[in-house]
Amino acid sequence: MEWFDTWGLTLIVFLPLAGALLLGLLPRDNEDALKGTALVVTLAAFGLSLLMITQYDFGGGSYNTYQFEVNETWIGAINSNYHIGVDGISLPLLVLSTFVMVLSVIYSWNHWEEPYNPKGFLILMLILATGMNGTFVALDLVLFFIFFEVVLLPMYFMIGIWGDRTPRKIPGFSREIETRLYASIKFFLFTLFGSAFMLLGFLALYFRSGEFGDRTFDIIQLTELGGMGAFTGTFAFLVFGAMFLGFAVKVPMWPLHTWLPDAHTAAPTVGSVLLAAILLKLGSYAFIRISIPILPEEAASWAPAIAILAVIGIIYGSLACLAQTDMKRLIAFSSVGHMGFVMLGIATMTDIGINAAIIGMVAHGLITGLLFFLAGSMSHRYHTREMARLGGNMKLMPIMGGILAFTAMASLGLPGLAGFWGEFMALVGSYNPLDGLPLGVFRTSMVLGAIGTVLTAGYMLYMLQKVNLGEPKEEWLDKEFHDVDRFEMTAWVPLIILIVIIGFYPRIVFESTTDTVVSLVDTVFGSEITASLNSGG
Amino acid sequence: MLVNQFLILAAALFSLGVYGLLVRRNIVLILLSVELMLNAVNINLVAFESMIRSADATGQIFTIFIITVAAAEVGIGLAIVLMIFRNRRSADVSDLNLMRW
Amino acid sequence: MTWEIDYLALAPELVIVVTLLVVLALDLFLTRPNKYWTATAAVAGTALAAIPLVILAVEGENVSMFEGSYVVDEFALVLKGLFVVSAYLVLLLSHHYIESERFYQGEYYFLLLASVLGSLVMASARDLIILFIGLELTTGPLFLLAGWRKGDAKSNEASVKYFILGVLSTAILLWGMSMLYGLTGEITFAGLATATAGLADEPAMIVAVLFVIVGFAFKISAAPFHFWAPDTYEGAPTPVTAYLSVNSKAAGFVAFLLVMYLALPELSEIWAPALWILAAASMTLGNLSALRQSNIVRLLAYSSIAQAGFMLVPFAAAAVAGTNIEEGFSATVIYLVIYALMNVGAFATVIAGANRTATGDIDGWAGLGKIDARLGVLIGIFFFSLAGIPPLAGWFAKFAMFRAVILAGGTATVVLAVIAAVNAVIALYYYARVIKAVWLDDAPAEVPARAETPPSVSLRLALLISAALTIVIGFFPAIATFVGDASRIIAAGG
Amino acid sequence: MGAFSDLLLIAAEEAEHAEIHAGDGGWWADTAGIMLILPFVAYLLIIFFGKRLKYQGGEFAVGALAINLLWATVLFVMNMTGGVLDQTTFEIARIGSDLVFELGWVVDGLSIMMYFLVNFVGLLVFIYALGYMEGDVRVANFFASFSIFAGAMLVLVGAPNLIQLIVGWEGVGLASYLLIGHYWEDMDNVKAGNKAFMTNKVADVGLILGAILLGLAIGDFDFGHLSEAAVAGNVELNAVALTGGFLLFFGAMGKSAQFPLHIWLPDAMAGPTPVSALMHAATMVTAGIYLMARVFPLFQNMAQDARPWMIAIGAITLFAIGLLALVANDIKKVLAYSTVSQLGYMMTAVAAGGYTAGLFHLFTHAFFKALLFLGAGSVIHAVHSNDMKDMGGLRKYMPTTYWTFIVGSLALAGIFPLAGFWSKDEILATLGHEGYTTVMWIAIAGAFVTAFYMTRAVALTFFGEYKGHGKPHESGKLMARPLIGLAIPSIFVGVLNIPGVDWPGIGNFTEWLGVRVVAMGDYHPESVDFGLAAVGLAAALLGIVVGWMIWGADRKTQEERDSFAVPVLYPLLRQKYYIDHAALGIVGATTGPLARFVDWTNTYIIDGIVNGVGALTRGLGTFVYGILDQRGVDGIFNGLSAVADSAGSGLRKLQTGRIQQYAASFVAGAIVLAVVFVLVS
Repeated sequence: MEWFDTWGLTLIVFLPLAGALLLGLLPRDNEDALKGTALVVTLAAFGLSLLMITQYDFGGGSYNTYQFEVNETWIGAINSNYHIGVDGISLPLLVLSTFVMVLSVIYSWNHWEEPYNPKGFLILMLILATGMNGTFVALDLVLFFIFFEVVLLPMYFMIGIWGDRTPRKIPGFSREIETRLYASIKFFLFTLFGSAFMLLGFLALYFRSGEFGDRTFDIIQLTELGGMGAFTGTFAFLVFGAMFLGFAVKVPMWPLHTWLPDAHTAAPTVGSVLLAAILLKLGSYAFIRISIPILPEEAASWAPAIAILAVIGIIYGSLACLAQTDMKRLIAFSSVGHMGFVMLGIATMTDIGINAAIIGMVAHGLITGLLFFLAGSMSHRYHTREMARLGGNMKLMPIMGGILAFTAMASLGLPGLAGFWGEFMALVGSYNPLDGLPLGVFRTSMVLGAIGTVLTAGYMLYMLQKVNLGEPKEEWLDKEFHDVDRFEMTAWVPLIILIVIIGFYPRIVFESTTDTVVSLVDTVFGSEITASLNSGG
Repeated sequence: MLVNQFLILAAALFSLGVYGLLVRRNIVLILLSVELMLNAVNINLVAFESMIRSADATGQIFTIFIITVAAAEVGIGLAIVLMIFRNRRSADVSDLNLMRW
Repeated sequence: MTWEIDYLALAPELVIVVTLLVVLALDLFLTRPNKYWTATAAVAGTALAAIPLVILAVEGENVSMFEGSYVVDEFALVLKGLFVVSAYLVLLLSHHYIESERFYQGEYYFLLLASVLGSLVMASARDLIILFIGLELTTGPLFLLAGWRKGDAKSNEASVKYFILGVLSTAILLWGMSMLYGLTGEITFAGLATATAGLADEPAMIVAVLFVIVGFAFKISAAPFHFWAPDTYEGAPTPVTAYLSVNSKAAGFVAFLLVMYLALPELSEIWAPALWILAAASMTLGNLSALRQSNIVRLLAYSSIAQAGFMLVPFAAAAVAGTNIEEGFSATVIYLVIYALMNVGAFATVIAGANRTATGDIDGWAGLGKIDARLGVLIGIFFFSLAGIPPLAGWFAKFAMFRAVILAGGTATVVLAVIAAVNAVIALYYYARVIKAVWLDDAPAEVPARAETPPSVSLRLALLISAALTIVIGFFPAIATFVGDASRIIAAGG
Repeated sequence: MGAFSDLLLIAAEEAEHAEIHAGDGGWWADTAGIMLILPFVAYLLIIFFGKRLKYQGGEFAVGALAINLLWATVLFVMNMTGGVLDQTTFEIARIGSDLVFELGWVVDGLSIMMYFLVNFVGLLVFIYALGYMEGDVRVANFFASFSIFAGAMLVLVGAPNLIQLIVGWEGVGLASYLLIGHYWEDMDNVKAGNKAFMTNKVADVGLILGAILLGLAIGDFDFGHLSEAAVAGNVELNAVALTGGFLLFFGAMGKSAQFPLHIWLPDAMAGPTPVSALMHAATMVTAGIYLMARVFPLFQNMAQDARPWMIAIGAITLFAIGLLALVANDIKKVLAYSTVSQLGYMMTAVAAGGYTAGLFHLFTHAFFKALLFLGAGSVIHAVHSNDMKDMGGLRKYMPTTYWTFIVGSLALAGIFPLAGFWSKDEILATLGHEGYTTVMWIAIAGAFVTAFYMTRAVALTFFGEYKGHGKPHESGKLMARPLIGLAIPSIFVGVLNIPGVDWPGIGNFTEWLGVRVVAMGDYHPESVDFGLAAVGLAAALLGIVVGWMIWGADRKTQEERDSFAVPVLYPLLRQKYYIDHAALGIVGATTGPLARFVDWTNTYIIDGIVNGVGALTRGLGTFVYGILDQRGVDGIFNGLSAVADSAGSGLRKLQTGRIQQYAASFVAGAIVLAVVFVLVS
């Protein structure tokens, strides 16, 4: 497998892009060829990522050591390299990304939003795939920045072109504008705003690193420097703040979340699936991969603030859900809550918390992805997402209703399903945060988070009650509803199975993450940091 | 050597040119104002040269170039004037304002 | 003294000279239907001019002629390369446009090539006279070209405005130069660099420098000396506009930087703040004004004003901070190169788009992407690249800019960086407006007129080249950085 | 095998001084986990193949429990004879070195008892359900959910650690939600399901937080380690024991419907009757009691201070909620309130240190309460109504149901020598011995109330004359047999734990339950306190007599029924002490507006700011372009010329074309710059 060690990762990242180019050459009307190519490409990427699991040495080793590493000069002038690699933290997310991508292609086989243009849509999906996979493996800040941004354009077009066309009255705008137009540009500007500051932060790190040798964007080297306490004081504060803006927008953390409900509601089904399943993870992943290891002290001193924002997000998101009348918008807001748990886990700065965050990301990716699939398919059939008009779905489409119920249960963190571990362990972590962090804040967060789970259950049941149960409204009685079709099944069943498996055997995720995270925490939060925290309070 | 007087003269000429360029409506007159300004510069250079007396009379050389270029400029200007006059039978710049927002 | 002239070093200029003579000659003899040969000749000539450039670059030895007033070094070569390439692209655009508009072709190409020649001269100019000649040679022909659509009142107006303000600026510039000469007795950059030492507090010197700056500010259409730009851009034939916003702007920039950096380093405390102000004003004014444009050319005009601001940022910041000035210099040049490429592309799409939809109104382009996907994609590429969205070349321009600014450090520069960051976001908004019209808005019910005339081969070629460059540089910015290195070298050498 | 070995070690040394004689149960114990899995297998079989079969897949459910019962019985017998103590676990997650999650099954006295109970009662109820649900809607779904329940319940009782307990805990909650809402076309049922789920979810916060506290204190979530640490007086555990204890108890209050979290249980009767019988009477609702028993050492050795509160709650529950049964007209509601009240007994007992007493009552109660529910079900099946107003005189039509129902009622009322008598008596004895005399008397009064409302139920249902429609008929074998199957133990199981009686070879219930990794150190009476027993029995008999005096006469109208009512108490009872109103009122009054407020802030504050910035920028654009860039130049010059006019000077000429305005601003710019710079320098 010599070739695989060197080329495997690059292939996983760039196969989709190559596929996109290929699709560009194919004729627009030869649909089967288009779909086929897309499927083959994504399957190939997924297969390679599975192969990578088999080849990956779970012996772990200490943090900041990566496997399948590639390090080639890219922009010599600024000493920025094409440096990629995976470790226990990024591996599950990479697999998740390739996996969901395959399912999305399968799903979109017979689900095309208007205006009908499979070619364009598939191309965008594949570009998106490259961006997402790349972000998870990039080990160079500039490279990371590029991949991080590459996802913007496809998503912008997905939302803008295939998005929801219902006009909406938006406060601050004189006339009504179509949701898709508002949402797409909002998404774009929000993210760009964040990443502008993120970039400034990266550059600052780059120049500061010059004081300890060559200036570098290399995450590994910067992590080492960070471990040696190279970045401290106001500088570190500003840099962390700048990067925080960039990442927090993507997560999204309260109060930078408002692009999310609009984007999700407006986006076409596959768009919102990918958005929820993977794009949101880019931000939280970046916290784990960049903010914490490179600026550990700063991270620790920001931790309480992050925890508080996270908890606000949990409560706020759940409450907002209860006020929604639009099914998709409700699910979108639920993401705010769930990502709140992820960020709470990260904020604890402990191995438990960070593991919780990672499995939380994976679970949220699977569950909310599935929820958006369902929401899409239902609005495909009902042509409305207004829960007031829905109801009795169980009668009209029993299987769909059953799956919806299952997913809702998973989403509210039912133990035995994937969603549970992220939430539970986030709470566990916040009971004993990193030594020296204010216990009061974190334990309060724990309690509030636990209360948040109740609210979560509340709106999920509310949704089921509105959508699934009761007698169907008159307007549907005379209509023909075809239950879940085979493409939907093929796309969903793997998700369901995985949700159950992870629920009962989370080890398949932790096996990969634990050692890495533990050594991450051990290495970056050495005794001196906790000591300084304790002294500084 | 009384350079300053020359400089003052030049400055005066230059200002005159500017004023003319600003208030004249007829393009031809505007061109003349431009000539004034350029020649003011020439006076400057010559005056300086007379003060500096550089090895290869740089000032004069520069002046000559400016004169040449100025001629070319005027040529261009007149060409434009003709074009405009053809189109609208007037060389008045004040009604050249189609493209206001 | 002896004048040994290195003809190889002058080969690019000579090739252009020959070409424009050939064009002139052909124009005399050819009958109307065969006039297109002039175009072919011009294009071919420009392409030829690239060959000596490559050779010189490979040889890589600096040639300095006329007592160092005319220098052909790596930096000059890089910029000449840029000028030739962009000129080549503009010629490709013109070919289609001029033919379809039935203009005088011979004269057109003659004047355009003359302007190119001027810009080539400027790249090598190392004393005020040659610089002045080059400058006039660059702009003079454009006064006429701007009014090339003779019948069109707008075009007339464009050329008049450009002309009057142009000569005004020339006069001011010259006044400043004459003062410089008067105060130092030097006209070579090297000489000035030494002679101006310690004259920073001389009021006359301040005025002189400022007048020079104002003169150049006109050429690069930096606020508040930009008023001519939108009107002229809108009125002039689109290829000419492209040339204005790329070559002449770039040429102006080069001259500007050279003078400031090589001739007046000692006076940086005078011009650095001025540049700072120009940069900030141009970015803000340009972007905010661009938000309101309904005509795409006018939008690009304001965008190019804003971009000029962005380009000034690194150099100004470094100069104000007084540190890492060569980094700032190289960043500006990198930005310049990338900007030139993507902006030509943008104008190419404008021509193609107008050709498709028979309108220059952004709203008129609604749904263009669905009518002509290829063109839509290209529009997306160039406009998002202008907005600086990865992985398109634009991102690296912005990246280099921020990099240089942060490197410079200091309060004033941080302020400038923040202004730049905010403006970058604003800019996205109006660039995205075009994309929105093209892709997101629905096509009007009736099929736009002239939708059937396909863009000519030359136009396609221009689009292809600029698009390819935009994307490739986006993925491999290393290509652009060697320009920076080159400028860093001259910075070191100068 | 996880923590099995050291557990045995502890068991061994405990055995020294606590006479725990335990074997490891051999093959049967090692394979006991099959009980936890089979129901889920059944679930899958049902959803995939159920529809094709006669009973819509009920066969699978019954089959699974039948096989389970084999294991349960074998283990039960082994435990009787020798005692079985074994634990099998496997790791499902390990975070670094400090946190391990395991699943598995524990086999000890407590869990074996529960295995047996769940599988035995479960099997009978499933069989009953085959008949009861025949021809009903979504039978397959019903049995599927029912299997989930059985599986989750076994996961719960088999849990070797808090994590797995939580898994099972929420699992049964889910099943309960699904089954209460089985007839989801009717929104009331859906709401009942939501109410149940949400009430439990609230309580689960306590459970989860408690689990975290205790688990982190001792380093893992294993019950064995917890008990061990509690006995050994582990310091860290001691620090959090009280808080943790309270939190766990809060969790238990939800599942076991302790006041004031009992509100969900009566509504839960919306589900099909077999569900009420198995889940909301016999097994699921006892999970809270089970949990308290599981962590009994914690309360016994560390968190004693929590006990008074727990007892208080239990006492309120057993008496006050019992009273509600007096006024309910829905037969299932009567039984539901009765269940709540009995759960109060159990909780009180366990809290008071009566580990055995509480669990023994749990054991007996499971049989007769399931019996009563099934009886009620068979009645409802016959008269197609839950309301006792529509019943009466049924003893003639359905003798089996009648007799078994009588047995159940007597057992519940605690009439010698039926099961209820012994278990209730032991509770009273424990309360007395532990010094909670007041509570003991409340419990005795509760016995009176119990007898009272059961008499009422029996009278209204089986005596007098039939008031319903159609001609009721005895249920079929499938339903009748289970009734008998439950009636028999309802009569006899009491003797398993007569204080001081050791049955040859098998000892008694107390010993069986004593088989734990550590000695429970609880109180259980060594001999029968005949005086107390007499008092308890007297109270029950009195209840019956009074009840019969009031209800023996066949009251047809509501007025007649209400005529005996105590003016103040009666309305209060009818309104269920207004607790439901209060709860719903509070939730409705807080959550709804809060949610709307949050949504409002989202749209108008946060997004308002965002859009505001956008609008501001656009406005700025308009200003800069429209005013500064385009008109400004004019403006200046118009101004100037105005001045000029007034001055009558030549400047008037400035009023010229646009070009010159540009030029002027150009010059002006240059001059201004120059002046400024000169001045500055």
